[in-house]
Amino acid sequence: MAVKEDRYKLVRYSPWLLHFNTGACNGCDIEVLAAITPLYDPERFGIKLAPSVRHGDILIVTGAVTKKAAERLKRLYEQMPCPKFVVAVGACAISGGVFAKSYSVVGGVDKVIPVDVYIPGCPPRPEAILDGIVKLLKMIEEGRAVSKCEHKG
Amino acid sequence: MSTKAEVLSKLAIRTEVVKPKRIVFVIRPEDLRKVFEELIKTFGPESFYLSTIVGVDLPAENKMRLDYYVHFIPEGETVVIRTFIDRSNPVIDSIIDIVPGALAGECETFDLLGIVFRGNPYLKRGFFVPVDLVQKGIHPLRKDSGV
Amino acid sequence: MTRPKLIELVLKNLFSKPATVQFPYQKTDVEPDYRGIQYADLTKCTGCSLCAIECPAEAIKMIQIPPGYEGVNPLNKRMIYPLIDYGKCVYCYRCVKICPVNAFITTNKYDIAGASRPTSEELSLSTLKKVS
Amino acid sequence: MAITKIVEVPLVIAEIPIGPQHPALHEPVMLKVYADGEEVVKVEVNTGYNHRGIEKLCEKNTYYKDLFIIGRVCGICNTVHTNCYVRALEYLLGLEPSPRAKYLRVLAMELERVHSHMLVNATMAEVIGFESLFMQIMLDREKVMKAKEILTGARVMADYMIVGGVRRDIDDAKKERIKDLLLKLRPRVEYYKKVFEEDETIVKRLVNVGRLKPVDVTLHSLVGPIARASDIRTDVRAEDKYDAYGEIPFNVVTRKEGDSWARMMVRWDEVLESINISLYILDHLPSDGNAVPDEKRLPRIFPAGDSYARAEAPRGELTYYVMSDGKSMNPYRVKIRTPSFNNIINSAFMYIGHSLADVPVILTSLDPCISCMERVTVVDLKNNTRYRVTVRELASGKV
Repeated sequence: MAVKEDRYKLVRYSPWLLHFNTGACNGCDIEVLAAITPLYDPERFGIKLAPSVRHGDILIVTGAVTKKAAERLKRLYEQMPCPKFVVAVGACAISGGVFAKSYSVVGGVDKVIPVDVYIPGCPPRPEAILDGIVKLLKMIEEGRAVSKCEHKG
Repeated sequence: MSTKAEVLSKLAIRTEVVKPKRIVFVIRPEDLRKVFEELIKTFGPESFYLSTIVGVDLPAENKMRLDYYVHFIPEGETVVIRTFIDRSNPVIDSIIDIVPGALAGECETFDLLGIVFRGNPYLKRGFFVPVDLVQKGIHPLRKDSGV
Repeated sequence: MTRPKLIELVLKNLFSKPATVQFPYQKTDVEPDYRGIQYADLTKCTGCSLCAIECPAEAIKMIQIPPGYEGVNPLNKRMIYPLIDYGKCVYCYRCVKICPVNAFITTNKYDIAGASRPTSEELSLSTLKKVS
Repeated sequence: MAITKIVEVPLVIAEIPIGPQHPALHEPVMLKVYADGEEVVKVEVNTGYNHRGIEKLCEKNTYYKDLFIIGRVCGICNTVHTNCYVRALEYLLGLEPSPRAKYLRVLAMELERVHSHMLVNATMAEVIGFESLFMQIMLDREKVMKAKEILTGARVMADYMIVGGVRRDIDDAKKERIKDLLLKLRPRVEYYKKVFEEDETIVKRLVNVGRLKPVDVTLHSLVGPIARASDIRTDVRAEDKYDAYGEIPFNVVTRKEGDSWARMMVRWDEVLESINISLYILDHLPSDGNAVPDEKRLPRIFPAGDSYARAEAPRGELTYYVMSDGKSMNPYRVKIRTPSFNNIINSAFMYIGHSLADVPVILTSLDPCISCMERVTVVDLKNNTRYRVTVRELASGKV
């Protein structure tokens, strides 16, 4: 139990974000990018873009999940260290949005990997993205968000 | 110095118009390479570029239509070279060795509509269509593809 | 860049205010007509389903108004209303523009992130009076 | 396939995939780079991670649903996409929007060009490791995003165009605020332009990297700022004079150098040009005519025929082909050819002969918008040595 607490502490202090585009229109991507710029400055919360999958704590997924990107997304999620959390940004990542009926789109992110926080919008404002991440951090602190890999033991 | 209309109408069967005011020269499919060779010879490679290749499936007439949109830079004018091919055997000569810019358009048209460009070594299936559709041999933009 | 100019720049930046907005403690100003979440005013809605047909993302579903509410538009014979799934909605406001009775209420609210996909159910039903 | 050739030629060929999860690229593209030591000998562009089947989706939905789907082809250049599609529909109908609507459309598109060009310049600064410049440009870019929010009601996805006009009008107070923001932005852009001209970090990394000759540009169908940086004077705004571009004075920016640096400089000059166009529009906005048509009364069925619209997107020439059969509420065929589709797929020859560190620089200087490309293909350069030499000579300008 004590080990588990410590692990969460690490996330609580400085969560590193990993951004993955599964077939978005770039609208969400540039807003995620805008959210890490000085005007909003998420480093106040210790949030930083991670250079590689192995360093990420929170996976930010943008875009409708295409069939080709779905395999990549799954592999990426498995490569992330525990504890890990997933944030779905934008209508496409949540449910497929306007592309839900297309032949090459699987649908939302939650059809492939478990999602902790949904941020609606097309695209959501940078404030909304920050708001979502801050909400996730609060959920982790209060123990409401449980990293899915913990259950395996 | 001959004009575009003169050069192209020599090989054209008839002319049409795509809105707004883009002249279409309908040619026979076997003349396609000749047209582009003629264009390069007359105007030089720096005066035009191949803008778009549009393929349309016409199951009612059992045909496929290919439009090559060529943009002439000095005049700022787009001219369409249109040709019809048989739907049951959609094969046409590739122009990739004359105009390398046709690469993207030809590969895409092959993937989406299944038109084979004879002489293009880069044609491949399954790089944009998901694997399950490729295995079924479906070309998604054909009207009877059912996707 | 020459050195005197650099010194000028350094001094200017030393005494200027930081550009950062202290979000979420300090709210940023959002335009009043920013396209935020929208919901149907059930006192006006006639249940014609045009918004559900026209929605490009198919985010609108027509569902029954639950019993125990009063003030529904009398033209709404079938007692249905548009339920917007904000997780699917792309905020294009096609439904707002196409509505024949202009029944949609628009807001500039955007911070609706959460652990589940929010819908417009609560907001829409709040336009009606609850009888219990 | 590459390995059999290595035996013949004594080269150590290492395969280095860049992406789809590369920190410098915020988009999924895979460049398979084959290198001999540090030198690139072959590049394959693998995409398809972003294919969403939009053209098929357009055939299955009505003309008006398509309008919003098409806005989501690309988030960065969405107003240009919708404008091009809407104009293709207007050509079919023979409809002309009011002068005020035309000016407002141009204003939205020019604001978008400003933010798109600033974004790619910022990304370039990040790619070459100039993090502080990236942060500075992104901070000033927020000004134009605010202007866009005031005009269209959303920061990115404007959904601003409709057949016959625009979807919301502006009043004098909004006009003043947009003008104020643009006037604040202009000196900053001039400053950044100077930084890109003078700063040694940038000049050393960009000059003479990825040089393109005019003849390669036209043969490989490269469009937009890439063509203009190689002294090819092509700009759809000046050629087709669509919407209000025929009445607004502006210059077509061209440069002679043709390298990555020239491409970035063309973009900075275009930003200044776009700010001038926007300010001109705000001063000369016509007041006659209703800019906002009633969406409930627009025609549902379009007359049979086909139309072909072109527009100058931030990345180059964008074309839409729309075919209607005159009977159904859905289009018969919609063909989208985005500028990145040509610029990325056809440009694999540019990397040959450069070092590995230059690959992201060249790719960024092409302004990759992968979602725009959205359809896919593979580009394969022959890896036979004889061909490699000719391609290298091509890239270094010897042929």
